[in-house]
Amino acid sequence: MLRFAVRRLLLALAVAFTVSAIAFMLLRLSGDLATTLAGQEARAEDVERIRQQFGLDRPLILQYGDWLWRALRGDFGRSLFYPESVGALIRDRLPNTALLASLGLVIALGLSIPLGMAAALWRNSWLDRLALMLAVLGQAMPNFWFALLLVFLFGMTLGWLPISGTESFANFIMPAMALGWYATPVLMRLTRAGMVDVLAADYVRTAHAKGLPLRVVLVKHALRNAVVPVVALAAVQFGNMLSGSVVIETVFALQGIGYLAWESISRRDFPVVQGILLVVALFYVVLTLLTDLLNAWLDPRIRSR
Amino acid sequence: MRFGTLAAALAATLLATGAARAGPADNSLRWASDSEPANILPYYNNVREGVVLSYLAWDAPIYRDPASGEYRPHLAESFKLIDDTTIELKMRPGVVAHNGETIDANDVAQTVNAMLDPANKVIAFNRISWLKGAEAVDDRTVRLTMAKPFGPWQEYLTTLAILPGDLLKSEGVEALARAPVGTGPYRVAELSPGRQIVLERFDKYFGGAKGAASIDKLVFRRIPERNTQMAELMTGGLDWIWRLQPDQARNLKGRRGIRVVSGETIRIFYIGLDAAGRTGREKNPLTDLRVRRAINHAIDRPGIVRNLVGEGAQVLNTPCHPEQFGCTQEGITKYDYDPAKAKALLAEAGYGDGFDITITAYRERPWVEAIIGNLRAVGIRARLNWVQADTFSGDTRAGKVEMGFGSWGSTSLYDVAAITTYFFGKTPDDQARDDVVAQALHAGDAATDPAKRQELYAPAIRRITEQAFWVPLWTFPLTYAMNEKLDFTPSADEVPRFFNSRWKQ
Amino acid sequence: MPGSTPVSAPGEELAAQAALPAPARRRRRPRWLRNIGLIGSALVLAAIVLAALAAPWLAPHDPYFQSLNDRLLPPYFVDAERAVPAHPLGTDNLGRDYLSRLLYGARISLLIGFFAMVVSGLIGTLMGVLAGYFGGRTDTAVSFLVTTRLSLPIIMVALAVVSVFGGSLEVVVLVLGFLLWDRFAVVMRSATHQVRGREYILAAQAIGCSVPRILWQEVLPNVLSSLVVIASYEMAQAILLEAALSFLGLGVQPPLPSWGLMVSEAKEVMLFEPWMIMLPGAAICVLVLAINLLGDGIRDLTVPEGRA
Amino acid sequence: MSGAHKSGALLEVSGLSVDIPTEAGVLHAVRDVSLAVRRGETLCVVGESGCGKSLTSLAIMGLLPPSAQRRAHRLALAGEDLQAAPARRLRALRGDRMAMIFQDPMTCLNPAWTIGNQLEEIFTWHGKGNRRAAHDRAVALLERVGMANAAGRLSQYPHQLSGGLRQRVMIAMALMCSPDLVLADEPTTALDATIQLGILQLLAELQAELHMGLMLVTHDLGVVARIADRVAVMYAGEVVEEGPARTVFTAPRHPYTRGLIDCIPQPDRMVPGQRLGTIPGMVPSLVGEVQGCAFRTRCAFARPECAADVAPRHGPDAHMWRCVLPPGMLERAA
Repeated sequence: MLRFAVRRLLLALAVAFTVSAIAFMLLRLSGDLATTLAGQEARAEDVERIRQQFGLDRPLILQYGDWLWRALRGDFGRSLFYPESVGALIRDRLPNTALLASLGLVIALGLSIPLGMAAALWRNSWLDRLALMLAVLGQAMPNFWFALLLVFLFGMTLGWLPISGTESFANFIMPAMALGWYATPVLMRLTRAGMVDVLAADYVRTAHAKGLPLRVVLVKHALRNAVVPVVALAAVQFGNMLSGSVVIETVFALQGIGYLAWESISRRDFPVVQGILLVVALFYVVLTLLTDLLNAWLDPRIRSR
Repeated sequence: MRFGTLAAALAATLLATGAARAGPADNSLRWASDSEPANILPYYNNVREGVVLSYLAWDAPIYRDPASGEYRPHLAESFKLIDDTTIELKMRPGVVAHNGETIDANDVAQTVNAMLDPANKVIAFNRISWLKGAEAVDDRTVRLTMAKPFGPWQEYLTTLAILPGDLLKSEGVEALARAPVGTGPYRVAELSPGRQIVLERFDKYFGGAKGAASIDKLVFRRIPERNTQMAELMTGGLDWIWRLQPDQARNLKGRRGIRVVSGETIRIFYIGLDAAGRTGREKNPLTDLRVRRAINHAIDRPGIVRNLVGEGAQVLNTPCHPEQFGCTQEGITKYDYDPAKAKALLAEAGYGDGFDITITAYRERPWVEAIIGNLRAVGIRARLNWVQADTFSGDTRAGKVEMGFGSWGSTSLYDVAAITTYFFGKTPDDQARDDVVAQALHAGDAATDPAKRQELYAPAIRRITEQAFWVPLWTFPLTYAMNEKLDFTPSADEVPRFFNSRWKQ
Repeated sequence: MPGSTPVSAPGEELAAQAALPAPARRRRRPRWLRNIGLIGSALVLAAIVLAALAAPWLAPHDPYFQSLNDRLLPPYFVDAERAVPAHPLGTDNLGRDYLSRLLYGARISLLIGFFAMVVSGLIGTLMGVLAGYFGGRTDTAVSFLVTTRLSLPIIMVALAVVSVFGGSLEVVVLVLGFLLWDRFAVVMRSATHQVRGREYILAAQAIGCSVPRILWQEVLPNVLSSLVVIASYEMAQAILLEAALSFLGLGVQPPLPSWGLMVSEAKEVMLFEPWMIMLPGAAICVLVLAINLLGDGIRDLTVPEGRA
Repeated sequence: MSGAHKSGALLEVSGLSVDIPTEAGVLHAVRDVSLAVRRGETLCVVGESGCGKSLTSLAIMGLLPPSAQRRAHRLALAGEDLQAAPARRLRALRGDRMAMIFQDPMTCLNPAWTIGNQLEEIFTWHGKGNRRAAHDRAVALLERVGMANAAGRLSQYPHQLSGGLRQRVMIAMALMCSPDLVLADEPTTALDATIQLGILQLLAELQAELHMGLMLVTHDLGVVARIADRVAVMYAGEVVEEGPARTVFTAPRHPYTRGLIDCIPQPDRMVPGQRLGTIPGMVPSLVGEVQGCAFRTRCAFARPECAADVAPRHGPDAHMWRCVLPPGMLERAA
């Protein structure tokens, strides 16, 4: 088990550095950092001076090497725009996004598992159709649209929740709903598909024959076997929420890592981008590890291999 | 009946939220914008919000009155040129910074020299790069040395924000950026990028040309999504937003408690043309004067201004804003919207069947689409190449852009030197590369006598329009929406002056 | 649980019963014809495809023709008084006919959604099945690729790609295809992993079936239901992501309309002119719903009767 | 259908029908089946695949698929009407008073839970005792069904056990609550021939030992001959003959039963594991209305009156058959 975990962590590092190299190249390919730093209305000669000051005129490989060398020693550098170290910036914003994504995942699972189960139980009933409609609505509706509808309803019409900001827990409710809503459809449909298969399984009939209460049959015997792919996907969704909450953070003006990443990418603040990517990569690997452990717990057949 | 009750309850909630958070009650102002300065120090950001904050928390030696356009002494009591490249400032006595430090001639010299030091990696270089150095003669007198004779020195002096020199020396730039100290009418009370920046009125403010502020507290929030901003404004969570699109302004106008104001700015929109043939395209239509004129005639500027750009905008005919110093409107060539004439000119130039061309742009996509529609109508098949702002600048400088749809705010400087020379002075951004124009502009920049400068600039402006090197499009109005109780006057330099705003009783 | 219906397998006997040779069985329409969801969704999908193909004949106007004086006209169902007969669904912010743009937009959205889904499905399924089946090094290699892909923000990749290759339909499809395969891979991996240890796979291996054959015949049918779910989801994702990319300049080139782009364009006025976002939004919803139902229907067909 | 032996029967089934709507029409999978099992008695239900015998047992347990419709004149366990019982009561009865052993032990155990967990939950959920007691009972039963290291087995997962062991677990699971009635649906079909006998012997022993009612669904006539007290022969959803095992074997009154027995050389000394022989012809479709004797298309003795519905006939010894043939017609021609 320990070897497994260590291997995973090594994988994480491999991913992190591959990603950092790719990211460095991509960022440089997609625009000119010196021009961005100098600003839209800077003179060409000022841009060149900034290029020299920041060492951006040196060969790319040297620039990357510099960064890598320092990163290997634990120094991820300073933002080119913020007067902060990359670490401080991430520490400042990650908790907000983590809270947002966790809440979003809780909402998504809280919606998708019961709905998916119900849809599987009463297959082809109005409930199943309704769930499908909701799912389709959820996946076909751009998330900023849904987010703004929430703003309109809870923020403006009802006035129950603050519209934007990061000040209180209440600020996180609407963004989490929007994020969760977005992740719900695929999880729900996967739960339904899994439940449909599992409900037809012999061991579920056995459970019925044992006279167990319905909820025990459904949860303990059916759901547990149906959620294995759901868990795997939920982990990915969680990861996506963490790095992909840009739109939600934009709409709700939430101070999170998603917006920071987007902002840093669009102005090529590469030390920050690299730092975030590293965190995200580590996060994915840990998440995959946890998923595998959870799935091994859920399905002992995986364990014995 | 039940719906009535419900609606009443909703309205009550709405009002309650509004009342609880609105500004007049505690004499505070909550404003938001879609971007924010990552680094609040004036020399370390190049976003408009950074300029706004620099006016609130810092001061420059002189101040340009937005109403009259006059340069008034501010941190300096007087300012004058003692030779072609030397400015002498006499500093106002008794000015204290937010930390209590006295600000005098030494701070000016320290600021200038520190910002010129490459080790400090200044970003907003144009604030400082026209200077070569500074030297304090005594506590109240400082001499600034310019890199070369520079006509618009007074204009540039208004952006030379003075930082507390001792603090700068002891703490360094980065620490100062995290705990900013200035001399301005407001001091930074909370700095939390991505969340909010809270400014509080500085009670020991010296006044100067800016005068004393009325509002106690300014809360700035970065809200990237315009719809969210409007929602906050409508529910009283915000008191002031800007950069509204015409359709948004039109719809907000009728709302109770909200005032919508449009203000002219010196920002302009233009299409740069590859008149010098730098793209290296064979049989380049843009090198033909008739084609350039045809393009000028083809674009329905009045129609787009009326329908898309919005109130306060006007059609532009010069490669500079009419309000800018040296931007003559006399003797220039104007091109009215005349598709038939455009077609005739194209036919004359041998493009009766039109031609294909790329138009590079990075902002205001609907406007570009409208222009593309206009061009199609006369047979010019323009393909949009949508890029990031930095790519736009980079590609233009590298001579890779055929038609470039751009915008220019002249860094709020009311001088042709901040725009026309930039685009036509044989700089990398110069797509026309016309010797006559470039020589006239550089001569105008170097002259220090205003009348002489006017005289030198005029032929250049006329020639640019006559040769149709550019397609000047329109000026850019800024539209603001605010709590109707706020007394706020927009200024054309895109810098809202909250220190002059107050709450109406 | 109301009704407390015991849900259980009918068992083999039932299948046997149903499969009895039936000389007396009345002739009925084939099974697929009686699945309403399947027929309905196929019809809707066909209608959308047809509308896309026939757009030049169906559209009342040139979708590119602008008329700034007629901009933002409301559709009939929003404001019958201001609406004009020439533009039954109103006009956009440049005065272009909304109905015509919707019809032409169907082309782009269908192309992008379908091909991006196919590309990502092929990549993801292959990777997932390989990883789940072989485990070990293959699994590690695939999880390396998945994690790398997931860690790279889509926007960053898109920005770089557009800078290098410029934007076009093919580029959009490929970018989306190469970006959206992760869910396929992850789900296929765990599904294959689960299936792999089952007796029939071991049996198939034991009797010497070739590996690809085992995978094709035994694994794929078992994960088909998951696959269909993901595929329909990814198709919607691709259509919506195209909108985001369009705004970055990576999408289809204007004035070519796509539904995703129309949704994004309508954002600026969505608080005031909600119909502008609702029309393309509803179009996407209908398309995705049809794809989902079709997926369900096809899945039901492939599973023995009485089971699915 | 003489009511004599049915009084005091543990399981009473009378007039049971199961209809399944299919796309081709309603499938009459089980038609007018009447059975009874007394305490301490073994009833074997025999018939070809698809004759409705498994569905009959599922119908008794109330485990039919939702689409299937069950009707019966009477369906009672120890006098309690199962048709009238609410779902909650049925769940209380299932696993506790009546238990079922399924055909395929490979798929009938939940792969996600340990053997112990699955054994114990039935005990605890039916309120038979705490987990400790459940554990002890599970160990005792696993030992009783012949598993070595029973206590150790409890923490194992199904996939770690062989098929034979899993079926022993299934048997133990069925017995956890000491049910009155055990329904075993072809419990050995999925197993190796070599261990089938052991499992069946075990079942028979346990039945005798615990004095339960056992309804064993099988197509293995060897089994029937060995352990059955009574036999019910099913054909095309119908019980065509039912009676004490010896009577049915020695004096069958239905040509189908005769055919089955004829496929075996020596009914009295039948080899266990022997499969039913084949009878030429095909089973008719049960979709739509079924009229007359379903076997007549394959019956060597078919007569015109077979096309009409055949009423059950009763002989002494609680022997029932559905055939119009007079006695003696089916005597072996040997």
